[in-house]
Amino acid sequence: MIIVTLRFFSVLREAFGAGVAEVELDPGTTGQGLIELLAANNDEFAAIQSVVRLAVNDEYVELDLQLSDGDEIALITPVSGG
Amino acid sequence: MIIVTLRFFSVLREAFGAGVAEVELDPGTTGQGLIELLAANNDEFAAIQSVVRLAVNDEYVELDLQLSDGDEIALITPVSGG
Amino acid sequence: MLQVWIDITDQPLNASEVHSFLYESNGGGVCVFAGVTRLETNGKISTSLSYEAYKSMALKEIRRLADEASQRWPILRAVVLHRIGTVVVGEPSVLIGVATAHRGPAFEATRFLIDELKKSVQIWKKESFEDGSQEWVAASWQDLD
Amino acid sequence: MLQVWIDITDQPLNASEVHSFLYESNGGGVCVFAGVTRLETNGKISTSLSYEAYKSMALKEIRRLADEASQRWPILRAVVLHRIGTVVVGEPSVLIGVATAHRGPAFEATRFLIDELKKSVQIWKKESFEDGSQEWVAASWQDLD
Repeated sequence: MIIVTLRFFSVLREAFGAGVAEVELDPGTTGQGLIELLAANNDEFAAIQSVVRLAVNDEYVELDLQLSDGDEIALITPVSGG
Repeated sequence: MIIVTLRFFSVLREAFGAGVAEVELDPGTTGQGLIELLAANNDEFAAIQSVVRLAVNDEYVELDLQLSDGDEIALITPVSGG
Repeated sequence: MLQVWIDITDQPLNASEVHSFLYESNGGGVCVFAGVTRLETNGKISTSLSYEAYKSMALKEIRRLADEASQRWPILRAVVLHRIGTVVVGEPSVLIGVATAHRGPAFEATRFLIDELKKSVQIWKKESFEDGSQEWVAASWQDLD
Repeated sequence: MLQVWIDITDQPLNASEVHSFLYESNGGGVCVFAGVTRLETNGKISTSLSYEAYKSMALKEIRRLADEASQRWPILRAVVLHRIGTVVVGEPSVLIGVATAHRGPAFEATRFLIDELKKSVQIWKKESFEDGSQEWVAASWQDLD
Protein backbone atom coordinates (compact mmCIF):
# COMPACT_ATOMS: atom_id res chain seq x y z
CA MET A 1 0.00 0.00 0.00
CA ILE A 2 1.03 3.61 -0.50
CA ILE A 3 0.00 6.55 1.62
CA VAL A 4 -0.82 9.93 0.04
CA THR A 5 -2.03 13.20 1.47
CA LEU A 6 -5.14 14.76 -0.06
CA ARG A 7 -5.89 18.49 0.11
CA PHE A 8 -9.42 19.79 -0.33
CA PHE A 9 -10.54 23.40 -0.79
CA SER A 10 -13.81 25.34 -0.89
CA VAL A 11 -16.71 23.09 -1.99
CA LEU A 12 -14.60 19.96 -1.73
CA ARG A 13 -13.35 20.85 1.74
CA GLU A 14 -16.94 21.18 2.83
CA ALA A 15 -18.00 18.04 0.95
CA PHE A 16 -15.34 15.95 2.69
CA GLY A 17 -15.55 17.82 6.00
CA ALA A 18 -11.79 18.36 6.15
CA GLY A 19 -9.04 20.22 4.36
CA VAL A 20 -6.48 17.44 4.64
CA ALA A 21 -6.78 13.65 4.65
CA GLU A 22 -4.30 10.77 4.47
CA VAL A 23 -5.44 7.78 2.45
CA GLU A 24 -4.02 4.36 1.66
CA LEU A 25 -4.06 3.38 -2.00
CA ASP A 26 -3.07 0.28 -3.92
CA PRO A 27 0.34 0.69 -5.57
CA GLY A 28 -0.17 1.72 -9.19
CA THR A 29 -3.31 3.72 -8.51
CA THR A 30 -3.64 6.55 -11.05
CA GLY A 31 -5.09 9.99 -10.64
CA GLN A 32 -8.21 8.78 -12.42
CA GLY A 33 -8.39 5.80 -10.07
CA LEU A 34 -8.23 8.14 -7.07
CA ILE A 35 -11.01 10.31 -8.47
CA GLU A 36 -13.23 7.28 -9.04
CA LEU A 37 -12.54 6.04 -5.53
CA LEU A 38 -13.51 9.38 -4.03
CA ALA A 39 -16.59 9.66 -6.26
CA ALA A 40 -17.78 6.24 -5.13
CA ASN A 41 -17.65 7.39 -1.52
CA ASN A 42 -18.95 10.97 -1.78
CA ASP A 43 -21.98 12.08 -3.79
CA GLU A 44 -21.08 15.75 -3.75
CA PHE A 45 -17.66 14.97 -5.17
CA ALA A 46 -19.21 12.60 -7.73
CA ALA A 47 -21.45 15.42 -9.00
CA ILE A 48 -18.52 17.66 -9.89
CA GLN A 49 -15.71 15.17 -10.49
CA SER A 50 -15.51 16.07 -14.19
CA VAL A 51 -14.20 19.57 -13.45
CA VAL A 52 -11.67 18.56 -10.81
CA ARG A 53 -7.98 18.89 -11.67
CA LEU A 54 -5.27 17.07 -9.80
CA ALA A 55 -2.05 18.70 -8.68
CA VAL A 56 0.71 16.51 -7.28
CA ASN A 57 3.31 18.31 -5.21
CA ASP A 58 2.01 21.67 -6.50
CA GLU A 59 2.06 20.82 -10.20
CA TYR A 60 -0.97 19.90 -12.29
CA VAL A 61 -0.73 16.32 -13.60
CA GLU A 62 -2.47 14.19 -16.19
CA LEU A 63 -5.02 11.79 -14.76
CA ASP A 64 -3.15 8.71 -16.00
CA LEU A 65 -0.18 9.49 -13.74
CA GLN A 66 0.53 6.71 -11.22
CA LEU A 67 0.58 8.11 -7.71
CA SER A 68 3.54 7.54 -5.41
CA ASP A 69 3.91 7.01 -1.70
CA GLY A 70 4.18 10.38 0.06
CA ASP A 71 2.57 12.40 -2.74
CA GLU A 72 0.70 15.53 -1.72
CA ILE A 73 -2.35 15.62 -3.96
CA ALA A 74 -4.52 18.73 -4.26
CA LEU A 75 -7.98 18.43 -5.77
CA ILE A 76 -8.56 21.71 -7.57
CA THR A 77 -12.00 22.90 -8.65
CA PRO A 78 -12.46 25.90 -10.97
CA VAL A 79 -10.99 28.94 -9.26
CA SER A 80 -12.90 32.10 -8.35
CA GLY A 81 -10.45 34.51 -6.73
CA GLY A 82 -10.02 38.20 -7.36
CA MET B 1 -10.30 103.03 -23.56
CA ILE B 2 -11.09 99.69 -21.97
CA ILE B 3 -9.03 97.95 -19.32
CA VAL B 4 -8.53 94.17 -19.39
CA THR B 5 -6.55 91.78 -17.19
CA LEU B 6 -4.09 89.45 -18.90
CA ARG B 7 -2.98 86.16 -17.37
CA PHE B 8 0.26 84.49 -18.44
CA PHE B 9 1.48 80.98 -17.61
CA SER B 10 4.66 78.92 -18.03
CA VAL B 11 6.70 80.16 -21.01
CA LEU B 12 4.55 83.27 -21.41
CA ARG B 13 4.74 84.15 -17.74
CA GLU B 14 8.51 84.01 -18.03
CA ALA B 15 8.50 85.87 -21.36
CA PHE B 16 6.47 88.74 -19.90
CA GLY B 17 8.07 88.54 -16.45
CA ALA B 18 4.69 88.49 -14.70
CA GLY B 19 1.65 86.25 -14.31
CA VAL B 20 -0.88 89.07 -14.39
CA ALA B 21 -0.95 92.39 -16.19
CA GLU B 22 -3.58 95.10 -16.71
CA VAL B 23 -3.56 96.74 -20.11
CA GLU B 24 -5.52 99.56 -21.76
CA LEU B 25 -6.92 98.80 -25.18
CA ASP B 26 -8.86 100.77 -27.75
CA PRO B 27 -12.57 99.95 -27.65
CA GLY B 28 -13.34 97.35 -30.33
CA THR B 29 -9.97 95.61 -30.05
CA THR B 30 -10.32 91.94 -30.97
CA GLY B 31 -8.49 88.93 -29.62
CA GLN B 32 -6.39 88.94 -32.78
CA GLY B 33 -5.64 92.61 -32.23
CA LEU B 34 -4.45 91.90 -28.70
CA ILE B 35 -2.17 89.11 -29.91
CA GLU B 36 -0.64 91.36 -32.56
CA LEU B 37 -0.10 94.09 -29.99
CA LEU B 38 1.67 91.69 -27.62
CA ALA B 39 3.74 90.18 -30.46
CA ALA B 40 4.92 93.62 -31.52
CA ASN B 41 6.22 94.22 -28.01
CA ASN B 42 7.69 90.83 -27.11
CA ASP B 43 9.85 88.68 -29.37
CA GLU B 44 9.40 85.50 -27.37
CA PHE B 45 5.64 85.85 -27.60
CA ALA B 46 5.89 86.67 -31.30
CA ALA B 47 7.76 83.41 -31.92
CA ILE B 48 4.95 81.25 -30.54
CA GLN B 49 1.89 83.44 -31.10
CA SER B 50 0.43 81.02 -33.64
CA VAL B 51 -0.18 78.34 -30.98
CA VAL B 52 -1.64 80.67 -28.33
CA ARG B 53 -5.34 80.33 -27.54
CA LEU B 54 -7.31 83.02 -25.82
CA ALA B 55 -9.73 82.36 -23.00
CA VAL B 56 -11.97 85.18 -21.82
CA ASN B 57 -13.46 84.73 -18.38
CA ASP B 58 -12.41 81.05 -18.38
CA GLU B 59 -13.89 80.14 -21.77
CA TYR B 60 -11.95 79.76 -25.01
CA VAL B 61 -13.00 82.36 -27.57
CA GLU B 62 -12.55 82.94 -31.28
CA LEU B 63 -9.91 85.50 -32.14
CA ASP B 64 -12.39 87.81 -33.84
CA LEU B 65 -14.21 88.41 -30.54
CA GLN B 66 -14.23 92.05 -29.49
CA LEU B 67 -12.84 92.40 -25.99
CA SER B 68 -14.78 94.18 -23.27
CA ASP B 69 -13.81 96.37 -20.36
CA GLY B 70 -13.09 94.20 -17.31
CA ASP B 71 -12.42 91.00 -19.28
CA GLU B 72 -10.02 88.52 -17.74
CA ILE B 73 -8.01 87.18 -20.65
CA ALA B 74 -5.80 84.10 -20.31
CA LEU B 75 -3.20 83.39 -22.95
CA ILE B 76 -3.01 79.60 -23.14
CA THR B 77 -0.12 77.76 -24.76
CA PRO B 78 -0.29 74.01 -25.47
CA VAL B 79 -0.70 72.20 -22.16
CA SER B 80 1.70 69.63 -20.71
CA GLY B 81 0.25 68.47 -17.40
CA GLY B 82 -0.03 64.93 -16.09
CA MET C 1 15.74 44.24 -12.96
CA LEU C 2 12.09 43.28 -12.41
CA GLN C 3 11.05 43.62 -8.80
CA VAL C 4 7.88 41.82 -7.79
CA TRP C 5 5.98 41.94 -4.51
CA ILE C 6 3.61 39.00 -4.16
CA ASP C 7 1.62 38.00 -1.11
CA ILE C 8 -1.44 36.06 0.00
CA THR C 9 -2.40 37.28 3.44
CA ASP C 10 -5.22 37.36 5.96
CA GLN C 11 -4.35 40.97 6.82
CA PRO C 12 -6.04 44.04 5.27
CA LEU C 13 -4.34 45.18 2.07
CA ASN C 14 -2.57 48.53 2.24
CA ALA C 15 -2.92 50.63 -0.92
CA SER C 16 -0.49 53.23 0.36
CA GLU C 17 2.33 50.68 0.64
CA VAL C 18 1.53 49.41 -2.84
CA HIS C 19 1.78 52.89 -4.31
CA SER C 20 5.05 53.61 -2.49
CA PHE C 21 6.59 50.36 -3.71
CA LEU C 22 5.66 51.19 -7.29
CA TYR C 23 6.77 54.84 -7.10
CA GLU C 24 10.22 53.69 -6.01
CA SER C 25 10.74 52.18 -9.45
CA ASN C 26 11.23 55.76 -10.72
CA GLY C 27 8.95 54.86 -13.62
CA GLY C 28 6.56 57.49 -14.87
CA GLY C 29 3.38 55.40 -15.14
CA VAL C 30 1.80 53.49 -12.26
CA CYS C 31 -1.50 51.62 -12.56
CA VAL C 32 -3.16 49.96 -9.57
CA PHE C 33 -6.26 47.79 -9.63
CA ALA C 34 -8.29 47.02 -6.51
CA GLY C 35 -10.96 44.34 -6.50
CA VAL C 36 -13.43 45.35 -3.81
CA THR C 37 -16.27 43.42 -2.20
CA ARG C 38 -19.33 44.73 -4.02
CA LEU C 39 -22.56 45.52 -2.18
CA GLU C 40 -24.87 44.01 -4.78
CA THR C 41 -24.41 40.99 -7.03
CA ASN C 42 -27.21 39.82 -9.29
CA GLY C 43 -29.74 41.73 -7.22
CA LYS C 44 -28.70 40.18 -3.90
CA ILE C 45 -27.14 42.27 -1.13
CA SER C 46 -23.78 40.93 0.00
CA THR C 47 -22.26 41.43 3.43
CA SER C 48 -18.86 39.89 2.77
CA LEU C 49 -16.77 37.58 0.67
CA SER C 50 -14.62 34.88 2.14
CA TYR C 51 -11.51 33.69 0.31
CA GLU C 52 -9.59 30.44 0.62
CA ALA C 53 -6.31 29.74 -1.16
CA TYR C 54 -4.07 26.80 -1.85
CA LYS C 55 -1.29 29.12 -0.90
CA SER C 56 1.83 27.33 -2.11
CA MET C 57 0.42 26.69 -5.57
CA ALA C 58 -1.31 30.08 -5.81
CA LEU C 59 1.93 31.94 -5.05
CA LYS C 60 3.74 29.96 -7.75
CA GLU C 61 0.99 30.69 -10.25
CA ILE C 62 1.02 34.41 -9.45
CA ARG C 63 4.78 34.51 -9.94
CA ARG C 64 4.37 32.73 -13.27
CA LEU C 65 1.82 35.35 -14.34
CA ALA C 66 4.14 38.18 -13.28
CA ASP C 67 6.97 36.61 -15.28
CA GLU C 68 4.72 36.28 -18.31
CA ALA C 69 3.63 39.91 -17.98
CA SER C 70 7.23 41.06 -17.72
CA GLN C 71 8.04 39.26 -20.95
CA ARG C 72 5.19 41.05 -22.71
CA TRP C 73 5.63 44.55 -21.25
CA PRO C 74 8.65 46.57 -20.02
CA ILE C 75 7.69 46.30 -16.35
CA LEU C 76 9.87 47.98 -13.72
CA ARG C 77 7.93 46.79 -10.67
CA ALA C 78 4.80 44.74 -10.12
CA VAL C 79 2.62 43.97 -7.11
CA VAL C 80 0.04 41.22 -6.67
CA LEU C 81 -1.54 40.95 -3.22
CA HIS C 82 -4.55 38.78 -2.45
CA ARG C 83 -6.35 38.70 0.84
CA ILE C 84 -7.83 35.49 2.27
CA GLY C 85 -10.45 35.11 4.97
CA THR C 86 -13.41 37.45 5.30
CA VAL C 87 -13.46 40.68 3.29
CA VAL C 88 -16.45 42.90 4.06
CA VAL C 89 -18.20 45.20 1.59
CA GLY C 90 -16.02 48.16 0.64
CA GLU C 91 -12.71 46.46 1.41
CA PRO C 92 -10.29 45.20 -1.26
CA SER C 93 -9.63 41.49 -1.69
CA VAL C 94 -6.97 42.00 -4.31
CA LEU C 95 -4.50 44.76 -5.13
CA ILE C 96 -2.52 44.56 -8.35
CA GLY C 97 -0.18 47.22 -9.65
CA VAL C 98 2.46 47.78 -12.28
CA ALA C 99 5.04 50.54 -12.77
CA THR C 100 6.46 51.22 -16.22
CA ALA C 101 8.37 54.12 -17.79
CA HIS C 102 5.27 55.25 -19.73
CA ARG C 103 1.63 54.74 -18.90
CA GLY C 104 0.30 52.50 -21.68
CA PRO C 105 2.04 49.27 -20.63
CA ALA C 106 1.18 49.89 -16.96
CA PHE C 107 -2.55 49.82 -17.79
CA GLU C 108 -2.21 46.82 -20.10
CA ALA C 109 -0.10 44.70 -17.76
CA THR C 110 -2.30 45.44 -14.74
CA ARG C 111 -5.38 44.42 -16.70
CA PHE C 112 -3.62 41.26 -17.85
CA LEU C 113 -2.66 40.31 -14.30
CA ILE C 114 -6.14 40.66 -12.83
CA ASP C 115 -7.79 38.90 -15.79
CA GLU C 116 -5.37 35.97 -15.60
CA LEU C 117 -5.44 35.78 -11.80
CA LYS C 118 -9.18 35.22 -11.93
CA LYS C 119 -8.75 32.38 -14.39
CA SER C 120 -5.90 30.41 -12.98
CA VAL C 121 -4.78 31.29 -9.45
CA GLN C 122 -5.84 28.69 -6.87
CA ILE C 123 -8.12 30.89 -4.78
CA TRP C 124 -11.84 30.39 -4.13
CA LYS C 125 -14.53 32.83 -3.09
CA LYS C 126 -17.65 32.32 -0.99
CA GLU C 127 -20.34 34.98 -0.89
CA SER C 128 -22.32 35.81 2.24
CA PHE C 129 -25.64 37.60 1.74
CA GLU C 130 -27.61 39.74 4.14
CA ASP C 131 -30.34 37.07 4.28
CA GLY C 132 -27.78 34.80 5.96
CA SER C 133 -27.24 32.55 2.96
CA GLN C 134 -23.78 31.64 1.72
CA GLU C 135 -22.54 30.13 -1.48
CA TRP C 136 -19.26 29.32 -3.20
CA VAL C 137 -19.05 31.33 -6.38
CA ALA C 138 -19.67 29.03 -9.31
CA ALA C 139 -16.85 28.97 -11.82
CA SER C 140 -15.67 26.92 -14.75
CA TRP C 141 -12.35 26.22 -16.39
CA GLN C 142 -13.75 27.47 -19.69
CA ASP C 143 -12.26 30.91 -19.15
CA LEU C 144 -8.85 29.29 -19.20
CA ASP C 145 -8.33 28.94 -22.94
CA MET D 1 -25.34 59.42 -8.34
CA LEU D 2 -21.87 60.16 -9.71
CA GLN D 3 -19.53 61.42 -7.02
CA VAL D 4 -16.39 63.17 -8.18
CA TRP D 5 -13.41 64.37 -6.17
CA ILE D 6 -11.38 66.92 -8.09
CA ASP D 7 -8.50 69.01 -6.81
CA ILE D 8 -5.45 70.95 -7.90
CA THR D 9 -3.16 71.34 -4.92
CA ASP D 10 0.37 72.16 -3.87
CA GLN D 11 0.23 69.42 -1.23
CA PRO D 12 1.50 65.83 -1.71
CA LEU D 13 -1.14 63.53 -3.16
CA ASN D 14 -2.42 60.80 -0.86
CA ALA D 15 -3.05 57.48 -2.59
CA SER D 16 -4.59 55.97 0.52
CA GLU D 17 -7.33 58.61 0.63
CA VAL D 18 -7.98 58.11 -3.08
CA HIS D 19 -8.45 54.37 -2.60
CA SER D 20 -10.73 54.86 0.41
CA PHE D 21 -12.91 57.34 -1.47
CA LEU D 22 -13.28 54.89 -4.35
CA TYR D 23 -13.90 51.85 -2.14
CA GLU D 24 -16.80 53.68 -0.50
CA SER D 25 -18.69 53.50 -3.79
CA ASN D 26 -19.27 49.81 -3.01
CA GLY D 27 -18.34 49.06 -6.61
CA GLY D 28 -16.32 45.96 -7.36
CA GLY D 29 -13.68 47.39 -9.66
CA VAL D 30 -11.33 50.25 -8.79
CA CYS D 31 -8.57 51.46 -11.09
CA VAL D 32 -6.08 54.14 -10.02
CA PHE D 33 -3.44 55.75 -12.19
CA ALA D 34 -0.47 57.66 -10.76
CA GLY D 35 1.74 59.79 -12.95
CA VAL D 36 5.11 59.90 -11.22
CA THR D 37 8.16 62.07 -11.83
CA ARG D 38 10.43 59.81 -13.85
CA LEU D 39 14.17 59.66 -13.20
CA GLU D 40 15.20 59.59 -16.84
CA THR D 41 13.67 61.30 -19.88
CA ASN D 42 15.30 61.07 -23.30
CA GLY D 43 18.56 60.08 -21.68
CA LYS D 44 18.71 63.05 -19.29
CA ILE D 45 18.48 62.58 -15.54
CA SER D 46 15.66 64.59 -13.97
CA THR D 47 15.58 65.84 -10.40
CA SER D 48 12.05 67.21 -10.37
CA LEU D 49 9.12 68.49 -12.35
CA SER D 50 7.42 71.75 -11.56
CA TYR D 51 3.76 72.27 -12.45
CA GLU D 52 1.81 75.46 -12.95
CA ALA D 53 -1.95 75.59 -13.49
CA TYR D 54 -4.57 78.08 -14.55
CA LYS D 55 -6.57 76.70 -11.71
CA SER D 56 -10.07 78.01 -12.35
CA MET D 57 -10.10 76.90 -15.96
CA ALA D 58 -8.27 73.63 -15.27
CA LEU D 59 -10.81 72.63 -12.62
CA LYS D 60 -13.66 73.33 -15.03
CA GLU D 61 -11.97 71.30 -17.75
CA ILE D 62 -11.35 68.36 -15.41
CA ARG D 63 -15.01 68.40 -14.38
CA ARG D 64 -16.02 68.43 -18.03
CA LEU D 65 -13.80 65.38 -18.66
CA ALA D 66 -15.30 63.57 -15.68
CA ASP D 67 -18.80 64.32 -16.96
CA GLU D 68 -17.86 63.03 -20.39
CA ALA D 69 -16.39 59.87 -18.89
CA SER D 70 -19.51 59.28 -16.82
CA GLN D 71 -21.62 59.49 -19.96
CA ARG D 72 -19.47 56.84 -21.63
CA TRP D 73 -19.02 54.44 -18.70
CA PRO D 74 -21.17 53.51 -15.66
CA ILE D 75 -18.96 55.31 -13.17
CA LEU D 76 -19.84 55.23 -9.48
CA ARG D 77 -17.04 57.48 -8.26
CA ALA D 78 -14.12 59.25 -9.89
CA VAL D 79 -11.07 61.09 -8.59
CA VAL D 80 -8.78 63.49 -10.44
CA LEU D 81 -6.08 65.14 -8.34
CA HIS D 82 -3.21 67.15 -9.81
CA ARG D 83 -0.34 68.54 -7.84
CA ILE D 84 1.25 71.89 -8.66
CA GLY D 85 4.64 73.21 -7.62
CA THR D 86 7.72 71.03 -7.39
CA VAL D 87 7.33 67.24 -7.58
CA VAL D 88 10.58 65.35 -7.06
CA VAL D 89 11.51 62.03 -8.67
CA GLY D 90 9.42 59.16 -7.30
CA GLU D 91 6.48 61.33 -6.23
CA PRO D 92 3.13 61.46 -8.06
CA SER D 93 2.03 64.63 -9.84
CA VAL D 94 -1.35 63.22 -10.76
CA LEU D 95 -3.69 60.63 -9.25
CA ILE D 96 -6.72 59.55 -11.24
CA GLY D 97 -9.12 56.81 -10.22
CA VAL D 98 -12.48 55.36 -11.13
CA ALA D 99 -14.80 52.93 -9.34
CA THR D 100 -17.31 50.88 -11.30
CA ALA D 101 -19.38 47.79 -10.56
CA HIS D 102 -17.14 45.62 -12.76
CA ARG D 103 -13.52 46.11 -13.65
CA GLY D 104 -13.52 46.71 -17.41
CA PRO D 105 -15.03 50.21 -17.39
CA ALA D 106 -12.83 51.25 -14.45
CA PHE D 107 -9.69 50.60 -16.54
CA GLU D 108 -11.13 52.24 -19.64
CA ALA D 109 -12.42 55.37 -17.92
CA THR D 110 -9.20 55.88 -15.94
CA ARG D 111 -7.17 55.61 -19.13
CA PHE D 112 -9.52 58.05 -20.85
CA LEU D 113 -9.19 60.60 -18.05
CA ILE D 114 -5.38 60.64 -17.98
CA ASP D 115 -5.13 60.70 -21.79
CA GLU D 116 -7.56 63.61 -22.06
CA LEU D 117 -6.11 65.49 -19.08
CA LYS D 118 -2.76 65.59 -20.82
CA LYS D 119 -4.34 67.02 -23.96
CA SER D 120 -6.64 69.69 -22.64
CA VAL D 121 -6.29 70.60 -18.96
CA GLN D 122 -4.60 73.97 -18.44
CA ILE D 123 -1.52 72.76 -16.58
CA TRP D 124 2.10 73.16 -17.65
CA LYS D 125 5.22 71.23 -16.71
CA LYS D 126 8.82 72.34 -16.39
CA GLU D 127 11.60 69.79 -16.11
CA SER D 128 14.67 70.28 -13.92
CA PHE D 129 17.71 68.18 -14.75
CA GLU D 130 20.62 67.17 -12.58
CA ASP D 131 22.95 69.35 -14.67
CA GLY D 132 20.99 72.36 -13.38
CA SER D 133 19.19 73.08 -16.62
CA GLN D 134 15.44 73.62 -16.75
CA GLU D 135 12.95 73.63 -19.58
CA TRP D 136 9.22 73.86 -20.14
CA VAL D 137 8.02 70.66 -21.74
CA ALA D 138 7.28 71.34 -25.38
CA ALA D 139 3.75 70.49 -26.40
CA SER D 140 1.38 71.10 -29.27
CA TRP D 141 -2.36 71.29 -29.71
CA GLN D 142 -2.21 68.60 -32.37
CA ASP D 143 -3.23 65.93 -29.91
CA LEU D 144 -6.47 67.76 -29.36
CA ASP D 145 -8.46 66.69 -32.42
